[in-house]
Amino acid sequence: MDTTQANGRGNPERASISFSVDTFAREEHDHQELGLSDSQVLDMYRNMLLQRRFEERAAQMYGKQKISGFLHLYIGQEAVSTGAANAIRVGRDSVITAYRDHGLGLALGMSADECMAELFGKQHGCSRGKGGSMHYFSKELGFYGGHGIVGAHIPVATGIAFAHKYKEDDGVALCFFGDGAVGQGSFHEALNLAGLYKLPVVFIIENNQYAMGTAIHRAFAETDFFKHAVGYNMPAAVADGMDVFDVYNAITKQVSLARSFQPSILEIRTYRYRGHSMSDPGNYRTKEELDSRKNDDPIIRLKAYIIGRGIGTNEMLDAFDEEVKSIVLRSVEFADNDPFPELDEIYDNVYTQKDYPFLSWQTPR
Amino acid sequence: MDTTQANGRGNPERASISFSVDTFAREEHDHQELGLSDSQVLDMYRNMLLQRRFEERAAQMYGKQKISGFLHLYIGQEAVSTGAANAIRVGRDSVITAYRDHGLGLALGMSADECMAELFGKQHGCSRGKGGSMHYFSKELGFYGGHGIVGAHIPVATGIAFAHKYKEDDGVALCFFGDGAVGQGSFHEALNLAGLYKLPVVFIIENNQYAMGTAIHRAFAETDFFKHAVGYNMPAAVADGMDVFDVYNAITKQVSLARSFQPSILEIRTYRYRGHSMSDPGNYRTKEELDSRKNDDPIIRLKAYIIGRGIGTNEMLDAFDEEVKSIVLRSVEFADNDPFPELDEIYDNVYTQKDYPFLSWQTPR
Amino acid sequence: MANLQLREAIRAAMVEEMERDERIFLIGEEVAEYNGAYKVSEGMLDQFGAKRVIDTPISENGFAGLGVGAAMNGLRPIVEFMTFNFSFVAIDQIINNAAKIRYMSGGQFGVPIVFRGPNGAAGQLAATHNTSTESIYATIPGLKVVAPSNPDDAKGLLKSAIRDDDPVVFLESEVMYGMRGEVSDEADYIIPLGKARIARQGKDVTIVAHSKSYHLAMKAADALVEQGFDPEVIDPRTIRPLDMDSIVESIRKTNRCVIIDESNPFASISSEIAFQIQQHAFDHLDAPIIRITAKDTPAPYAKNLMEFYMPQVSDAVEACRQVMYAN
Amino acid sequence: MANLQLREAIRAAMVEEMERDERIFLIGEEVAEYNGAYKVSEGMLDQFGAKRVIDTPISENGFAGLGVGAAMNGLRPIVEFMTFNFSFVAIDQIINNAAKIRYMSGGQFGVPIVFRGPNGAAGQLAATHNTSTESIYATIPGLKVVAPSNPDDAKGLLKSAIRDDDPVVFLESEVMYGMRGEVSDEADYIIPLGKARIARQGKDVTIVAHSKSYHLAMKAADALVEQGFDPEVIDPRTIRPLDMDSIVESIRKTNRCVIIDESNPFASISSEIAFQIQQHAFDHLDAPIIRITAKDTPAPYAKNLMEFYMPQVSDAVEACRQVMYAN
Ligand SMILES: Cc1ncc(C[n+]2csc(CCOP(=O)(O)OP(=O)(O)O)c2C)c(N)n1
Ligand SMILES: Cc1ncc(C[n+]2csc(CCOP(=O)(O)OP(=O)(O)O)c2C)c(N)n1
Ligand SMILES: [Mg+2]
Ligand SMILES: [Mg+2]
Repeated sequence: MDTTQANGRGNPERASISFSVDTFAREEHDHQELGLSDSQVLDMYRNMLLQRRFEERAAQMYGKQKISGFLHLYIGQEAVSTGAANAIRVGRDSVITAYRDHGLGLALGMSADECMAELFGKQHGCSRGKGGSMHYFSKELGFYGGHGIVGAHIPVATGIAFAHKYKEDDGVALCFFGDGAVGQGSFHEALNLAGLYKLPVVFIIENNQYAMGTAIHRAFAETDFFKHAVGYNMPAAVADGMDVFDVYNAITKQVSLARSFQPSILEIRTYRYRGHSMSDPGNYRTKEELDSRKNDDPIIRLKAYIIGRGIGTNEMLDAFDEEVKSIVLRSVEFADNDPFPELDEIYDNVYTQKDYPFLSWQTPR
Repeated sequence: MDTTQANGRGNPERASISFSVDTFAREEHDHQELGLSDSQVLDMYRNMLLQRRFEERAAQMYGKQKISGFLHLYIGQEAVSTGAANAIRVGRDSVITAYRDHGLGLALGMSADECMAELFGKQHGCSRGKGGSMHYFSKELGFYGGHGIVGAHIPVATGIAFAHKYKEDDGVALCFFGDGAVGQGSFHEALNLAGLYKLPVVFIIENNQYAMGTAIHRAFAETDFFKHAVGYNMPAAVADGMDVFDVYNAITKQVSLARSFQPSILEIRTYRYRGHSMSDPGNYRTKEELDSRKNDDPIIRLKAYIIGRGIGTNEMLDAFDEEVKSIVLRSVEFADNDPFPELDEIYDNVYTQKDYPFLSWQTPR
Repeated sequence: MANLQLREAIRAAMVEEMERDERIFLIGEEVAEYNGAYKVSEGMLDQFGAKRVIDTPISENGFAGLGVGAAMNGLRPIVEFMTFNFSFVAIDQIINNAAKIRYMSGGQFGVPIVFRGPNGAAGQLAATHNTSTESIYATIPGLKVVAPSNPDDAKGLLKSAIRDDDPVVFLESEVMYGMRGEVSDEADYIIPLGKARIARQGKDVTIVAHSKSYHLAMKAADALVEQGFDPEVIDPRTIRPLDMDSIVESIRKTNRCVIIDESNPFASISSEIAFQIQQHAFDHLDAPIIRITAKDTPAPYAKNLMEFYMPQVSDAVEACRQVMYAN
Repeated sequence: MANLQLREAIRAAMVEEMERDERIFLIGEEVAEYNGAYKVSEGMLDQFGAKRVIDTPISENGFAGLGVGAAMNGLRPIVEFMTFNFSFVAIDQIINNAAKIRYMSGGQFGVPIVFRGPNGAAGQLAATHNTSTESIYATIPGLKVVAPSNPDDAKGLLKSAIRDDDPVVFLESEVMYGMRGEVSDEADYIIPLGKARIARQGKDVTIVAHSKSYHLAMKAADALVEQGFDPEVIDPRTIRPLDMDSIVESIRKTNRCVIIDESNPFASISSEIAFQIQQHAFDHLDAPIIRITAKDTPAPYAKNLMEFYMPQVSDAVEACRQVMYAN
């Protein structure tokens, strides 16, 4: 804009600037029009259920002290992980998220066994028991973690995208983070870098309305987070995270932008049903609010769609549930029987070299 | 905005959002309509000249190795400091800036003596020789520095403003920083905090088009920096930094917003004539660009205004120049004669206590 | 005397000081409406209102800097980090601003601020949530660093820290928040920064340990006593300035030293204490100093690895026996 | 052999490695079009193009994180900090991400990255522009820390660092960039990380000093030789891992040690070296180790104060005489 135009005496002139945002709405989707087959829809349902049952069981195991440290459940947000995993080429594209990472891991295709074993801190956990709940990784599936410092993985996502572009491998990076991360400088630095270098990345704000006990309006001067796109000359979109088709549709669109090196912001509005972590009673929200949100359960919604469209029957879906529950139960058994890491493994992977000379500093010789 | 509205099948709906920015333009100002008296205008002129001559002399003293370390000259940007200092209640309001701080210090009323002595690293320097060029401070004048880490003083400004509000002392904080600082996360965290807590602060981007050798378009996805205001639900304004009235007018308006606890962004477009610091030959810009900008010199512009309006005569302004030059010369003499700090002073002001037990760690006893 | 949890003692210090001085406020993530992630600030919002007990967005760099500015402009902020692991995104504000502004301004602007919150290990939280930051902060001139081991010290030291005119890094422990102890209820209960506490007098070996490690030291001491030894235990309480007078005096008596610290070992507190002991009590040392620290690795998640990672009582006992040539 | 400035040697290492391996790129403020704030990367943009030599906005946290992500996804970034003072705004990326991701991912994702740039004092730049960061980075397991004192070492060590599969913090010196020295021009000139260099053999006292302080040590050694003493000088070159074998071996011979390091002293490299010497060579030490460091204050601006702040040759000579009981 030109700031040198004359406007006379004292009073500023108001210039108006406008921008637009793509809104993906929830109603009236047709999976076929979105390019999804019936069996894909059923797979999505089954996987959402797997995520749900896995975490319900994990919560129980936490109560039994089989799992320790922090455990952040994703329950309520499964449409986001599932819509996303179906919108990319798993293994060739890349995904990174914060500590609330079980849902995405399972959606991408990690096994319940390796996921549960990680929570138990066992040898065949996805991170060999080193990472725990907050630090799932799967190199094979392009899952770059699982990160514990709020906001800190967002610049890392730009680097993953940078490497995709550098290697010309046609990959894109999806970067998930919570509404809380929007307050971190790292988010903003990453947006500018991605916009400047035209990196193949989608910044996906999983706005579940709360960061721990803090409702978004208590932490942000502006709660329409997608508006930050204006400051980075970037497209923005907003989608409904309780509807898996909506998420799928939105991520598909933003991924295709990314694939042509146009980064963007996608704000997905969702909700978590459980406390922030196992120790959080969630007193900062009313029972009414929670109940009304639970009525909007993404799994129930998808079930209604499947039945309504005749894609599947109630019996079929019930059978899925049984199947998934037994997968989860077996994963608990697997994790329980899996041995703890050997004590010597504590020194593995600090560095690439096995014989890195740090031990000698500690013990007299 | 409501994201749940239906829009059917696959295609997102585009919602348009608009916001406005106040543009302060340079032409046709009348100082009386802006509430400035003739003698104020003359004072402004004199002070701009003081800043200019002070720095020209400092550059010379740097060549003579009387001054060391970094020396960042403000030459070309004097309308910004001067417009600002005249738009606030010096001593009751607060000002903070980055390392390019001589101009603001002098505009606020610091003496050439204490400023030059600081550059010489002498006892009666404004920071007792501890800070040097980048770290001018004047508690009396509400000048909170002089800061060397790009962007890091911006959150500090929110704290200064926070204290004004907390103490209910009706003060506001002006926070100056370069275009380069917009890339730092600290800028964004500060904006959100100020917007959220409704702090009396104006964030003033001195956009001189370059951060060191980097032109803004090579560092930013969006170079209309004021647009970041959208992400913080904050008013934005843009002003011409080569016109002191324009700056004065814009800052006056934004300060009055701040005084009623509405923080805002003010982008001031300006230019520095010299290299980034003394060691920078400035090869990243053309001679043509530089020359065309020099034709827009804020001091020459103000001089033309003063003469044109009959506020002062050429002789008068020449006399100012002589006066200012001799002030600067005397400051060099002052600084030269001022003793270095005593060696023992190295331990002063590390902590408040004089006898803080750190010396003993270093020498055997 | 009141019997208080560590969290209650910390709260009592803050509450008493805030009642005394209007300029003090508490700011941090979840400190107000949530009553603190670890309930340290429980009830403080009710007592002091939203003006003085302030929730923040997740913007550590931003609100640490806000604290610095507020301190420069006449207030006395207490900035809570939910844990000190998250202080790394704010460390520039602590190292370059809080610690140096008094100096760089030639004494014009002070920064009376307390950065406080839990530090160090707290169970199986894995590598990013397990850092002991004391050696990093203590290496910075301009900062003071405090790390109490019990409720009484915490209260007296925190009150000192809040009254201090310079920036103080006050390191607590999540796993100790529930630990109880007798706490003075004097209104002006102040423990000066920089004074160690001789927790147990003895003559055979000096064990130096702060914060959580102090308790490990006391258990090791008990075991040693049963074995017929007479160990001295020193809790430095303040890391910077470090009360080397007390430590050196003890070494002159016992001639042996074991340091327990759950930090990673390299260039840490234990290194510094050893440097200074050899400097100031060279001729009094009859055996090499041994340190018992966390393993020199990031913290693992798995339960068995994490136990192995942390200093153990048995290691400490063994180390003491070794410096006493009792094996 | 070529006679190169330190900056040229560093550049040569980067250029040779980038010619060898397409995955390596250089990123940082002013590294490309400006040819480097200190001309270290001069000509590299011309040679490698904008794809591999990349200017950044002033966003250290952002581009350090970008480097970490790129390294996880198969590239080998060299991230330049204009100075390491500015690494504090990025330190979370270094400490929590670069250093720990290999560990936390159970070895799945490595982070082969070099963070490099000038460190420590560079004249009268005042407190925010003067920090020696080696002890802060070296305390972190998962990192390696290198700090060469001359062009030849710089080249060989930087090539090692770039080839290393783990994150390396490579600390240079602004005031040494123009310093010249003979440098090997072997294509594969590699100096392994973690091996000290015995710069001068001697038998009377061991002086340990890295980077800029090494040159001070050599001057002190010259003065001592004139006085009839025979000092040994060790340049550790790598701070983490520290080659204690070489240091301890030397102490066993000389029985005395002086450490010179321009860092602030508390919990620093000198503390660690002293800890380890007393641990591994207790019976061989005939005098307390003395360290000569920067004053334990922020760095002042004034010329005289800044000189006083920094370690001096005369202090080092005096310290050596003292540990040799030559006074
Ligand atoms: C830098 C940092 N500060 C604070 C924390 C503690 N913390 C963990 S999760 C969390 C809330 C994050 O909320 P949000 O980003 O909305 O994600 P959600 O939990 O809702 O998925 C906080 C404050 C942290 N891990 N890292
Ligand atoms: C965190 C940090 N990174 C890098 C630097 C080095 N540096 C000093 S000034 C500068 C350029 C800043 O440009 P801008 O903010 O536009 O201010 P200007 O110099 O134009 O006034 C840089 C990169 C620094 N001081 N701090
Ligand atoms: Mg959230
Ligand atoms: Mg600029």
